[in-house]
Amino acid sequence: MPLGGIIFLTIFIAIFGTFLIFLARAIGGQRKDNSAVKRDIYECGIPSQDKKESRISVKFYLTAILFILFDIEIIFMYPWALSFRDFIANGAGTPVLISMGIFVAIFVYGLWWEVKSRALEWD
Amino acid sequence: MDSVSSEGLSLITNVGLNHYLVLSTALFCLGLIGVLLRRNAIVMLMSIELMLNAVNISFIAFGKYNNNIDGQIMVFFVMTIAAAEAAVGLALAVSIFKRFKEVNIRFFEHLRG
Amino acid sequence: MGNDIFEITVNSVKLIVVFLLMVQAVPILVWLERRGSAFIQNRFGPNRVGPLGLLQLLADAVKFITKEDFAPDKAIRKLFYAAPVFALIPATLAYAAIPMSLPFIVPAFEMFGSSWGPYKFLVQGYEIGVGIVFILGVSSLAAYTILMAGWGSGSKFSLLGALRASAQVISYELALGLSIVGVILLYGTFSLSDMILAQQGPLQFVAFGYTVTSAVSWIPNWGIFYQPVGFVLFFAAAFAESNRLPFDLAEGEAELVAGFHTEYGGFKMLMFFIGEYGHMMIASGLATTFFFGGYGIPGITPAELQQVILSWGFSEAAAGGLNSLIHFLSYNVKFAIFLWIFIQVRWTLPRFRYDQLMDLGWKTMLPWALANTVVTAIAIYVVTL
Amino acid sequence: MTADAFLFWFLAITTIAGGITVVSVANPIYAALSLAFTMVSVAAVFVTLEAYFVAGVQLIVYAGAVMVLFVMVLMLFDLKHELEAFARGKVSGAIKLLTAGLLGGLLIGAIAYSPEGSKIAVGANQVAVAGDPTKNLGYRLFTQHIFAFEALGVLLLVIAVGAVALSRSKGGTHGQR
Repeated sequence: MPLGGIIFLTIFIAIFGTFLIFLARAIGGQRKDNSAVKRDIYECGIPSQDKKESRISVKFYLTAILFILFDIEIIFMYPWALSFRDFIANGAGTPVLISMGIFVAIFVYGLWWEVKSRALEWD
Repeated sequence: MDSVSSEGLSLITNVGLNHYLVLSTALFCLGLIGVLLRRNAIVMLMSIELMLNAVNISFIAFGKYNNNIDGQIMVFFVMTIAAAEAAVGLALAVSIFKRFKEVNIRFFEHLRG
Repeated sequence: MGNDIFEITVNSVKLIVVFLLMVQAVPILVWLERRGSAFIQNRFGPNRVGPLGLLQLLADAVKFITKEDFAPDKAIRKLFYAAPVFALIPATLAYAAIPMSLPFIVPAFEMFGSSWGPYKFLVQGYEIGVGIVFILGVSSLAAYTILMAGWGSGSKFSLLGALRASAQVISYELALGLSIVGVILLYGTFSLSDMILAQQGPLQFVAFGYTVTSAVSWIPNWGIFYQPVGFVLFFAAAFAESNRLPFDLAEGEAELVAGFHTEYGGFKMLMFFIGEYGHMMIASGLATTFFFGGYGIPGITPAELQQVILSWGFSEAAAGGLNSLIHFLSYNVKFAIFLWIFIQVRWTLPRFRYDQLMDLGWKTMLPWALANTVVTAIAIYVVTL
Repeated sequence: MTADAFLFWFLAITTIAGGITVVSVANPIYAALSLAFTMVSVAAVFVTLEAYFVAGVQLIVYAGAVMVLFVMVLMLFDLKHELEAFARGKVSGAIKLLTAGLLGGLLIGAIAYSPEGSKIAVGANQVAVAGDPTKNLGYRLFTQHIFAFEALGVLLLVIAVGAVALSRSKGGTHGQR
């Protein structure tokens, strides 16, 4: 596993990227009229009213939580998928298939419950 | 004199089980300090994740140096529990934040029951 | 990275070449996209600058470099500048892990007075034993660059765009991961080069004890014939991973203007493009490797091709080189076909609404990917009984 | 200075530096991003320990999912730079630091003086499937640890239901509003 190569590539890209940004910054130059309006955030021209309480819907974090849980269930499938053929070759195919069937049944029930309880409804 | 330097040098060149255990202890203590010192509930959860990662390193180090793969399987399970704990912990923190508009430890005393 | 100086230098230079290959491919893809979309919409597209508008890429690059580097006041400078640089890293790390051709064998030779032994260089960034898991892990880091850009720009709208884009990338990573389980079941390995070796030769499989070989010899033993549903799911999820239309909710909405990269201009914007096209290239490379035999040529295995080239009178080393060159071209042909499909779909399909997009991800693609895995497992179980 | 020793020391330094930034930086978003960086360097440490599949899983599960949840939650809360990020009280802070340091010292002392030779019974019961260590992991997962595997499936289902129920409560644990 060429870890040296991966670290070398990451460091190279980090340096390459920052170099490019500073190069563009140097070549780009600086316009004179650096007015406040220009430095304001782009809101289609309307002066941005930063409301006190920015009510961003909290639905996003629920998706992230469900993503973690279902992602772990998928990660458990990788070693199973890898060694499934060896299990069959050793004759132990059926119990492994049944145990994975139970695991997938739980996965499906969890997904079905999420859909039924409208947890993933988007406004 | 040279025995110390050669022993010291060999300590640096060939990396053994103890090196990984010391690294894991250092990370564990960092996580512990984080839990003790920080006031924000979410940063405490992060420090707990850091401690769990330290435990994972020592699991795998023992697994490798005794060539027993149960260490990796245990890390598998520790990761699942840690992710589940982070999910529930953050769900709790969000519901508390909705109520108290603040995620500091001081507000946890207001919970009744 | 190799055990002596020569090998280390060649490998590091190869890594840089792979990175530059990806960075250079982006202007070509932009040009292809602009001319392709023009061709679809019955207009010419860029043809003023240079022949067929090819120098347009140079003009764009110069324009991007000479733009004023600008950050809004409310932006958090550190994250604002870190996001574009971080956009390149996951894309390149994953792209460098995809095998592009046969390993290239250099015979022993004399240089600087000492003899350097025979080397075997891989025509890819690096060979990873757990190929797929590494690529999935690295490309799941792409959500950070979106969140950093959204939060770094300081404005509510770019934050909302970043949250929507990362929620979309996350949801479709599930379907991507599940469709890959079917592929692992099929080949029984994580490493991509083993998969390509498994896909060589004519279409044949072992069923109920005896091997079934296809009558037509040039139909290759590719993954698409075993996993058609897996391919459709993988490719659709790959569209969503790289925020390509019809899944580009991040910057498509009217009120979101350009989503998480609203405040970016000039060269930083180009780096986000390189990241996005990088993910597109990874998806095409993986689709070729999983389902279309990677660098394999239908009807002829690399060993037979080697004999054919030797019969043309080349020396051993040159024949090996030519052989891996031909396979490199065959990989690039399939790679280009997939990239063209990405572009073609962008200019033909309308954009999804956000809730349709999330429903599709969670309620249709995930169950389908699960069903595909279950069916593949039962099929393998029954067939190899 | 062999290559993998250099790699170990490089990764040890990046991991510890990441850990220190997580604990010491005041703004929680920078803490979350540096923890994500620490997770990636811990995944690299796993690679030096030849646990390739677990390193990949660490990248996917920890760095790719858990930390994204942390960053998303922090961004949803619009948490600005906190003034009192650290617990007040110099004396209690010093005591806490002292106890953590003491624990660390004890552990490192125990590690240093434990006899290197005492190898725990080398994995005798290793029915190793040929070659690929990950196949071996899958093999043991389904022969030795089958119960834990099913129990975790149920646990994940319970957590999914719990998280949705928690997020639906009208704020506060008693939902009085």
